[in-house]
Amino acid sequence: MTTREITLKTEPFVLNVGPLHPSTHGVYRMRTTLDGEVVLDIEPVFGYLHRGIEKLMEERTFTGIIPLTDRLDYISPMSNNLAYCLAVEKLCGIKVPERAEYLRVIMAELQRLANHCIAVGSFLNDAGAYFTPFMYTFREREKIVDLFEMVSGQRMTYNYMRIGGVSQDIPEEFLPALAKLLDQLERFVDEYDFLLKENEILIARAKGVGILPKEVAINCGISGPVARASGIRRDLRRDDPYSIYDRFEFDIPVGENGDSYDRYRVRVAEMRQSLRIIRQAMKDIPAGPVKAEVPQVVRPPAGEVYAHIEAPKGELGFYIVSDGSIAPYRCHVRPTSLINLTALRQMVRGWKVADLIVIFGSIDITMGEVDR
Amino acid sequence: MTVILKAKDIIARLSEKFPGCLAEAGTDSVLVEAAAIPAVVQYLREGEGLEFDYLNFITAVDYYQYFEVVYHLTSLKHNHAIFLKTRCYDRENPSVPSVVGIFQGADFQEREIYDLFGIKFEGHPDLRRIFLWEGFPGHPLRKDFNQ
Amino acid sequence: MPDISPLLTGHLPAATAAYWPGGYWGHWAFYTTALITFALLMVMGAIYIERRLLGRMQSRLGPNRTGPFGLLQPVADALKVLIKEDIIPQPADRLVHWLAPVVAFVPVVMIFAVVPFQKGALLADLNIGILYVVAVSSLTTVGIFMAGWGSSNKYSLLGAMRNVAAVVSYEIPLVLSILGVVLIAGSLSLNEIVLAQDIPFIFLQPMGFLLFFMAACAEINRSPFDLMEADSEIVAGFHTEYSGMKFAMFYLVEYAEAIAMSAIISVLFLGGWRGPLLPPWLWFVIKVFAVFGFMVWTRATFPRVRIDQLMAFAWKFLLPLSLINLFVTAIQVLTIPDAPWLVFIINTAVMILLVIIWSGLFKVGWGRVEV
Amino acid sequence: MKFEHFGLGLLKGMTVTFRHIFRHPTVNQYPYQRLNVSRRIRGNELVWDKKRCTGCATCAKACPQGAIEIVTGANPVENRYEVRTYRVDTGYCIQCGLCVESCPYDAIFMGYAYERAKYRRRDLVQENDTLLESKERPKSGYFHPEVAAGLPAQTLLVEKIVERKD
Repeated sequence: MTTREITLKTEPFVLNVGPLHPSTHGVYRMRTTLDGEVVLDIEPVFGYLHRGIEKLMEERTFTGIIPLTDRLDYISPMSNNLAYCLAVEKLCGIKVPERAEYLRVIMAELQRLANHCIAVGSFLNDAGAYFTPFMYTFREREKIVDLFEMVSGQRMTYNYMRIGGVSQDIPEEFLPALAKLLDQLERFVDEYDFLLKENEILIARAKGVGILPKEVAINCGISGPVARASGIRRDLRRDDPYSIYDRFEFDIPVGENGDSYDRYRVRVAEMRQSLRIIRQAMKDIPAGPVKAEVPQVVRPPAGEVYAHIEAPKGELGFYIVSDGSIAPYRCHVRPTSLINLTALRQMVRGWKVADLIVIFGSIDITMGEVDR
Repeated sequence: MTVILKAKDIIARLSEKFPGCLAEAGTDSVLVEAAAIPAVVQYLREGEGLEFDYLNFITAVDYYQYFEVVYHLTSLKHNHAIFLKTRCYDRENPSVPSVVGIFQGADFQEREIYDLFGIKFEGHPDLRRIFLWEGFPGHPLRKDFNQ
Repeated sequence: MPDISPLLTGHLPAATAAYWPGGYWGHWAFYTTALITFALLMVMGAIYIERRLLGRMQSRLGPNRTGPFGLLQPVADALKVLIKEDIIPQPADRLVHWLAPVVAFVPVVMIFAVVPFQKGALLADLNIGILYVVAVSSLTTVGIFMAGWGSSNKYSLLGAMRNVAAVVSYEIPLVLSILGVVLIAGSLSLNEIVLAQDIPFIFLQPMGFLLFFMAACAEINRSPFDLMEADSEIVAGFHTEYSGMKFAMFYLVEYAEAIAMSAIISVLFLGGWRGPLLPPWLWFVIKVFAVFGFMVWTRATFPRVRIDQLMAFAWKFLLPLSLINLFVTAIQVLTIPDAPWLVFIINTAVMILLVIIWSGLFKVGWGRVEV
Repeated sequence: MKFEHFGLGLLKGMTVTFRHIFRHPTVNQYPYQRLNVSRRIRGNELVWDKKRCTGCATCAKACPQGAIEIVTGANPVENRYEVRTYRVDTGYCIQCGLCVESCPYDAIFMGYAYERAKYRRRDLVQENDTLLESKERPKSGYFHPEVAAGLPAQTLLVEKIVERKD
């Protein structure tokens, strides 16, 4: 009996993942070319949330820009505020009071916790855990957001930092609540690890999936937890200390393989380090003013400046060109999320559709920052 | 602490290799002739003691007379950084050589600059508008852009 | 009008239709009506339990506004979908798109025909009952594939393809793990199987239970094998393009399948309607909901597997283990048919040993394809 | 992929979800249960103090959205300089609070109320007397600690959720 080879004619097809898709974290769109379930190629399409923030910045006063920065990476507005204020302070040469520096560090680290809560929660949700990790992490984020509401009066767009400090001092019930929060968060991180760290299905889905080699990560300008998961030991809090980060003790968690699981683990480890930093900052927060004497309308000298911070998603920088007027001549945001997406195409090729979602989720982007 | 290298030192180091291409644009930024950008970036990336292997960002500024494209490079190994600048004076059809071949991270950022400033990056493999749709009139971040 | 008082007291006459008022047709009419009512009520209960339990596991409340404790939530949901607009996509294959929910729904109700609710209380005491269940339950796939194809949506098609692949593979371990039970009980009739369970078969067939539960989860697309409607990947899978009543049908199918499988599991492994003190039908309902609650629990905890892992799990993990289980059971039935506790000890030990060994051996690779 | 932990990782996760059944749910059933918002909340509407306002328009300059419009003029009858119109387009307002911070005379406050949705867009443009403090629109303590002291304390989730000690 002879065997007859039967070959079916197949052809790749194009699937639009997004802009309205449950797990594209906003309005990201990928034109995905599929061969059955295998991703052959993706072509990212941006711009659905483009609001022209950089153009708007050119028309506002230096203080009036701060609410705009809230709307860049709307998951972590405190970090955006901090980066922008640092840039303007560097330009004007303003010295920030001690207490304000400590408050800024506390806020930035709380923001990192809140951001990583969302990042790991939605990553696991993308992996298919039916909303449970998502709900747990959102519950914890809610506690943090409560504190932000207490100090700044808003739950999303905090607009808390000002050029030369922070807008107002913390209310007296803030520090006790923070201490309670840190205790609860520590227990939560442990429990969360217990929930899914050793879960076989999660390991199968994420370990070894979407490996980002170190060289590619450097070449693509990847930063933040994604870069650290690939083994790049770069953290601006350590390498280019801004504010008062050189006073605190903390470790930089680094992954080994650079896969999705490592990115998830690095984020959880960073949450623990953030808790450590907040504890140290809480212990020796001094009394005093929270804002330097800065005029209502800031008028920096002509010149240009670049200040960057380690935002939860990576290196967030503001490049400001001033011509000596009350508004910047040009203000460029280094978009962490956009640059982190550069390597996505290399990471997902050859994986399945399900992996595409997991890898994309593990990068943790915000469309507000990608499109601006 | 990331050290921003002084423009003087860089120029002194690179001037014999790239004669006439470099100038000081400020204490810590080097002005490079547009045509020499890929070669300079390549050299900065691989040169002994320089090793600027990380491209922080690329952006552009419109100064009416010319467009200035700014590159910020960092060396992860030596933890030092540098600002490179290049200018193109042609307003109608400005163009700068692309560095995508050297730094893949420049991909989306060059597309963004092309979209919002209209600066063409020669040699970019996929130079299309990124945020705005094809056919959008004008380039919004130019100073003379009028809706 | 049949006399329903025996139903309430729990003393139903035997299933032989001849004794019934109205003879064969009276029996048929009563049980058909009762079954469909029962299935729908159970589905409503299942939806309520799933939403409430899932809510509590996720640190929220779940629906609690409609009626006492939100008990009327399924009714409200049903009313809502009934009055919703029915949208058919323009390029869809209209006939297939319309037929799909019906084709998917009918087999699920048919499963209930052979499920014994208490002694003798079943529509058809088929002597090949379990074979019938397996045969009928996989027919739903046809409806789902029709839905995926007829919608002319790529997401739907992906979901439908995944479903067909999953069901075809998981039929085999499903049937093989049933065979152990059949060997012990000595009959294919579900009624006989229940009557044979002086000790619930979960003790005699622990591995059979485990394998059957996992295979059943995959068969009915419950988490972690809910690939065909993986909401984070392919939006809603095969029912992306369905709305209104047709969507409600698919929703119904999903839960009716889950209830049917829970019923089969409780019949095969948990002793069906048998239990002390409480009336038999109540025992049956409790067991069904307990099994269903376990499914909800897994859904609340686990991430979803990938399609190649799903296949590998069926062929490399479930299939060999179910074969070994069948083999071990066959030997036990031959050699020690009258020593249930010895069988229990041996089988539990075998299960633990095999799961540990196979966990080490089992590999699915990383799933990347060079392109 | 291997089952490195023999399925124990799965079981561990299941214990966590099971434990959550017995915990206090995090849900707040909004219209029936209300939490106290922050004393500094930047609520929906601005509250304007007519007596204190001098019409200097510092707030209008500070507003990044340009949502505040002030018309001033001389009042020859009473022989003083007065604010004729103080108009806020709440539809443009982003509740950033910069106007409150900039006001040198403490004449403008953020609103403490938050359920102030309108059906008509024209209702969003508020001026003069509609902007004054009333029972429905109290002042918020944003940038005004003396106002904050009189408001109820914020309900915090950290204190509301009493987790059982493990």
